[in-house]
Amino acid sequence: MIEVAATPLQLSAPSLGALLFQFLNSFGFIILATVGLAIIFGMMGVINLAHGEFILIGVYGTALTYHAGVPLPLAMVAGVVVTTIFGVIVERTVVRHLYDRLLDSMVATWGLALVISQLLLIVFGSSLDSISTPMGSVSYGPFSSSIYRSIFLPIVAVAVLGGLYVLFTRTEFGVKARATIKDPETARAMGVDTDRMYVSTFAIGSALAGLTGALYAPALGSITPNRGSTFLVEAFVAVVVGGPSVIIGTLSASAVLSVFNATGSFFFGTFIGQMLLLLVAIVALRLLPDGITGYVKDWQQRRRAEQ
Amino acid sequence: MNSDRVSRRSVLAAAGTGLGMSVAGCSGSGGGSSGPTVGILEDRSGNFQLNGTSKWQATRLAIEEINENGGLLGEQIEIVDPDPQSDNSRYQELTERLILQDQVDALWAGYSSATREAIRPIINENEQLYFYTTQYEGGVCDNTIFPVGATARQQLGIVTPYLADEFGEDIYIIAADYNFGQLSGDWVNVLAQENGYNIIGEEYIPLDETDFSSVINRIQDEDPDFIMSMLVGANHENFYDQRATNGMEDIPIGTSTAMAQGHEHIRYDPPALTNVYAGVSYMEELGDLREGENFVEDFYDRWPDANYLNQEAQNNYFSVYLWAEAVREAETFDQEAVIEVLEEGQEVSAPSGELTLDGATHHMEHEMRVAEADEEHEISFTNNERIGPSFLREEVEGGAGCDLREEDKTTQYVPSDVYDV
Amino acid sequence: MSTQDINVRQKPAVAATGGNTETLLATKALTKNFGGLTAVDSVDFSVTEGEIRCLIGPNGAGKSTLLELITGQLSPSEGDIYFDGEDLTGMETHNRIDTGLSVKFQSPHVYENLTVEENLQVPLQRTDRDTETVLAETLERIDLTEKADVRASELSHGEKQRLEIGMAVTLDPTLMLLDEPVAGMSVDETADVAELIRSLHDDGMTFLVVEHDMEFVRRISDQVTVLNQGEIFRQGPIEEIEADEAVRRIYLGENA
Amino acid sequence: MSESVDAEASVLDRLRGRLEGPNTYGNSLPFWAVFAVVIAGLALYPQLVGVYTVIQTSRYFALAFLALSLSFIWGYAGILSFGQVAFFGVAAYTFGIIGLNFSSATEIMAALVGAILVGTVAAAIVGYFMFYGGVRDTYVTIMTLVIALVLNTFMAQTAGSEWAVGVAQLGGFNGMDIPSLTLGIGQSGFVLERAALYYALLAALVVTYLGLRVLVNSSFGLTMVAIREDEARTRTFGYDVPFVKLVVFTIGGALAAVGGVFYGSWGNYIDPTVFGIAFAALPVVWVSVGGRESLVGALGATVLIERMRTELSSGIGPIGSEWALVIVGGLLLGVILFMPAGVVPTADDLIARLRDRRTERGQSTNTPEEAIE
Repeated sequence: MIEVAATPLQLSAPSLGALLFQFLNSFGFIILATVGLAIIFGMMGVINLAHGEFILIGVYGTALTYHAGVPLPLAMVAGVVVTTIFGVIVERTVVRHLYDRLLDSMVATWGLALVISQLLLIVFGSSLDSISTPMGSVSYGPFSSSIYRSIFLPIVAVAVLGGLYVLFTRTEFGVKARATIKDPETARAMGVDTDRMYVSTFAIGSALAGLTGALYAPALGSITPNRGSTFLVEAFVAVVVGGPSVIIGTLSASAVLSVFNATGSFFFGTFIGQMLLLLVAIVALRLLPDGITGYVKDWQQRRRAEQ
Repeated sequence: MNSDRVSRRSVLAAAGTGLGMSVAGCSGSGGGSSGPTVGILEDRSGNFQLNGTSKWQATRLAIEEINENGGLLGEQIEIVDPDPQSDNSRYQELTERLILQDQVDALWAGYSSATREAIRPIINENEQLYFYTTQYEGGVCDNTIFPVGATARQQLGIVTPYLADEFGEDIYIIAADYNFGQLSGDWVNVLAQENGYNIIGEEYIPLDETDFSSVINRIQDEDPDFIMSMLVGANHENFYDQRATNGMEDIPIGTSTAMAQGHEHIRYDPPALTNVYAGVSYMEELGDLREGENFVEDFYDRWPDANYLNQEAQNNYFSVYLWAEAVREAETFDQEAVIEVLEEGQEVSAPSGELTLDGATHHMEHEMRVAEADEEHEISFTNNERIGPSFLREEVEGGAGCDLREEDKTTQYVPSDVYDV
Repeated sequence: MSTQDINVRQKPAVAATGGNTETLLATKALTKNFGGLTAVDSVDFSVTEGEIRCLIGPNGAGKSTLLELITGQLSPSEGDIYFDGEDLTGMETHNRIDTGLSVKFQSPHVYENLTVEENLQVPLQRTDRDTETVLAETLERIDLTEKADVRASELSHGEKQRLEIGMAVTLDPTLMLLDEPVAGMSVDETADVAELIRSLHDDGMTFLVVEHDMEFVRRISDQVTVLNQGEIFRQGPIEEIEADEAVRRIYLGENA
Repeated sequence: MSESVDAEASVLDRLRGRLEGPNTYGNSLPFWAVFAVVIAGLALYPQLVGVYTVIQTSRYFALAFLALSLSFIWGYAGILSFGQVAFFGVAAYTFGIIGLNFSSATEIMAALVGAILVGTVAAAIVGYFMFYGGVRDTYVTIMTLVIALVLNTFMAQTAGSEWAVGVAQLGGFNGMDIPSLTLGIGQSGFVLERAALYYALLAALVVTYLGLRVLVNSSFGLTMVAIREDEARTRTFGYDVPFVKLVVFTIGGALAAVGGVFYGSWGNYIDPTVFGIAFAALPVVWVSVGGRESLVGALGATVLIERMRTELSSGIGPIGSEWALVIVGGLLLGVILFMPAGVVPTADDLIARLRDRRTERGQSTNTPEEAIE
């Protein structure tokens, strides 16, 4: 039933604080869920429908190591490493045949997703024990919010985007990678090992998926082989709403979507929050067919021309 | 114009269709096996595998035990048990197969209510004897269906008053936003009306939601005496972890879904489930109340890799014995005859206690109890009470009740048929 | 086989002889701004029925923009476009084509996975011309009869260019817009295209050709318009333009 | 060109002329001969096998409409919709709503028409929204998927009694009852069940398949292909591209809607999982494997893959049922990697190359009849 939450929260300083923390929570989640997918889509023209399962590999890597007695931060590193290695293997065997075959890449990676999630079930069973969320909570008025989810993860998310920005604009690797993506022929002529660039970019995308998995391993609740879908829809929607530019796109789409998601959930309940997220995506696609960054690029070009 | 290309395309397509034919043609083997056969459709992959797998294991265990002890009416029972993969459309197909091709004498199938509803038209059309064993929202009154799990009324009826007596009468309801959750919420409302509790908040959450921060803030704002949680599935479990993160363990939670099915108290570190009170008919921790039997040990002997022996699995287990007993009494596997015997009302000795099948409603009188998880997630049971299917027996149809011995029915009643909710 | 239904569209009397000049295409104060950059600046430009008008100018002069304004891929910031007496401004591209325009872009845009014949059929089936006759005639004209059943992806660059001109021709346009039809072609291929254009022109087709290759322009053209920095710089017969010092200077400035 | 005197033959020729062309596989007499044999075989099939197999095959047939729908819009016009299931599901729900409220045979037939109409109009609205709004390529794919997901989330929570249209409860996550298709007038009708439903589906599929062949080999079909190959160029030949895409998408929606009605009445049930991502992916799987530019491939792949999935769910030989999803996923990966165009076009190409080699060696007279072996 579409039912407004029994008693909407009264607007007050503490409840606005709660809204802010909910927004941050959602913001961090969408960025982290999206960024790996966005790199692979934005830079390589491959839509990885197994993205959720890549994240899940990060979750499993982290959880299995943690349950074997390794401290959580180290276990997270293990999760990232495992996913990165897996990503490289997938790139070499599957994805390299699919560059710029966008639709084919969707179908093939969908198949891959089925395989991964079922293999996780066969090998590791129905579920792994969960990991408690660290860091506790911050209280204000009658409310409290998880420090890990609402403060730590959003900070990490923004830091990841910042790091990517530096990597792709300020380092030699970044320049080469972007040159490769833009025009592989020319890049090769200029002596760039484009093959290596593709592997590296895909590895970075996978590592980011692994990082997301590692970070959410203790915030996901149950760890079962079908949890990959938890991440996929939000990531998908955010990538498309964001448009082709990876960093700005992810950032802006995450901000827009989480504003609607958080305020919807806050005032009307989680159902409305979810519906708003999807409906905003549809409207955004209709109004900005090339995503937010497509629109921004147009606008920038006009501005630049004026100057 | 381009005859070469045209003709080679045709060749291939012709060959392709021919192949399709021949493959389709080899499937003709209809007809069931001669001996008694039971069908088990329980999820071992997909969304519901966590709960479905132990249901499947327990059903197999019971039938294998019967076979080891000489079978039924002198015959060994055959098992047909494909994996429906938590997919309702696959369930429909496999149900057709089990009924029409394998001609099963009894069917155990499905975890979710949606699955039950998906195959119900097929069950009804073929008048198939069908045991639905999940704890559920209640109200199904159907000729050939035996919903032997505890109903929402039975589960919530044991746990809600207990918590209200212990902690106070202000209740916040959170439930999954679908049939089971919404009807369970209605039942808490019914109990509140009957006993004068206050529902101070009520929220229904989509099944794929994993983020509960807004829910938690709203609960904090209302500050209830206890929460009634009918959250469902792996996504929703995250609520318990987030509750612990936010230091809300001191607000008790009553539930009909947590612990007894998905064994969250084992899969989560304390204190996620601390102070959670589940209204249950059975949990692994209860062991075996029968004399000289050890269900839990037998179960793990047979399935060493099993995760947990849950409430549903026990339902599958005892209902196999219930059916076997009825077959012996009817001296035939004929479904109509077996149903007739079952409708006389049966006693069954289950690990969870001495239970009675109510012949009129096809539901069980269960031994219900409250299972409480402490700071270390240790389970203790209190407030044992025998509760029958009173809603169907005494309340629906203006008090006349549902009596399947008297009339044919394929329906489901909901609380709003009787109560103003 | 009947030939009577070829070329059913009624055309105004062809005026190739010069005396009677009827304006076919005209732009009035046509302007296109990209932000602050004015790519086309208040251009009054016209193409007369029956002529081959060449549009030349250095890179960035606004030639392609002008063409895209005419076909409707861009919409003008100001000004109007008239064709055959109709106001095209604000009309969708596909509606403009229906008024008798046809266009061939700079880089070949043939349907790579279709055969030559199918490529020609795509535009042709929109007209009510007799398919078989026009197909045969066009294939002959672009010299691809032998390759009618070959996939376009297997054609050489020159063949693709010819095919694309052929595709534009099947629409039987009143005015044909060609954007650098011989870019990247060998000398022989260029000569073939020039001949193709001349023969179509002899049959009464009007052309607007954007071109860099002055040699090619000399082969085909009656009239040349020089565009520079979004404005019309010079206009006149080819000899006059070639002799013009100022034109040379802007070209040299560009190419030096 | 041979002069055909026989009037009957010329009618057949004309018919074949309409059915054949570069946009379909299977353009020769041997193909039609095999086609006729297959249809005859399928017509006899229910007499040879058990009722379960008939019912099961009916289900595959209903799903095949979904495959035809996607093959048509994706394979021929390049529009990859991940949300064809939306129109499939909407039609099934509509059929249930109308059918439950009015139960005479005539009214159920009206429900059939109404449901297909609603599914078609839904596709037209979505199509208009997208194609006239400049939504393209992947964005179309994502948008259609999101639309299906919105319906999924929305329908799942319609369990309450307030979500009813007349006597028809939408039923939320637990789904909704759907009446069986009935042919007839007034109260007396012939219920399409089991073999009857099978024959109805078979007839509908054959008619649809042949109709689509005529369509894709017509000038409209060439327009679709032109848009698939190069949208911008096609616009400059005077084609109203958004309009053509809208028409194509609407036809695709109608086909999906037909499948939805059959599917709903097949199981007498529909639930929101038809809008879920797992079901939404299935048509993409069938069509990619069969070959998206091949209607016959899409049909064959649907039946074979679904059949395989069913068989695998009980395990095949030593392969346990737990490997079912691994095998399906692996198959998909393999096809995309090794046969990007799909099975039918790839195999067609292979046969062509073999034939070419034979021709070069001069050992073949190169008649189609020979090559059919």
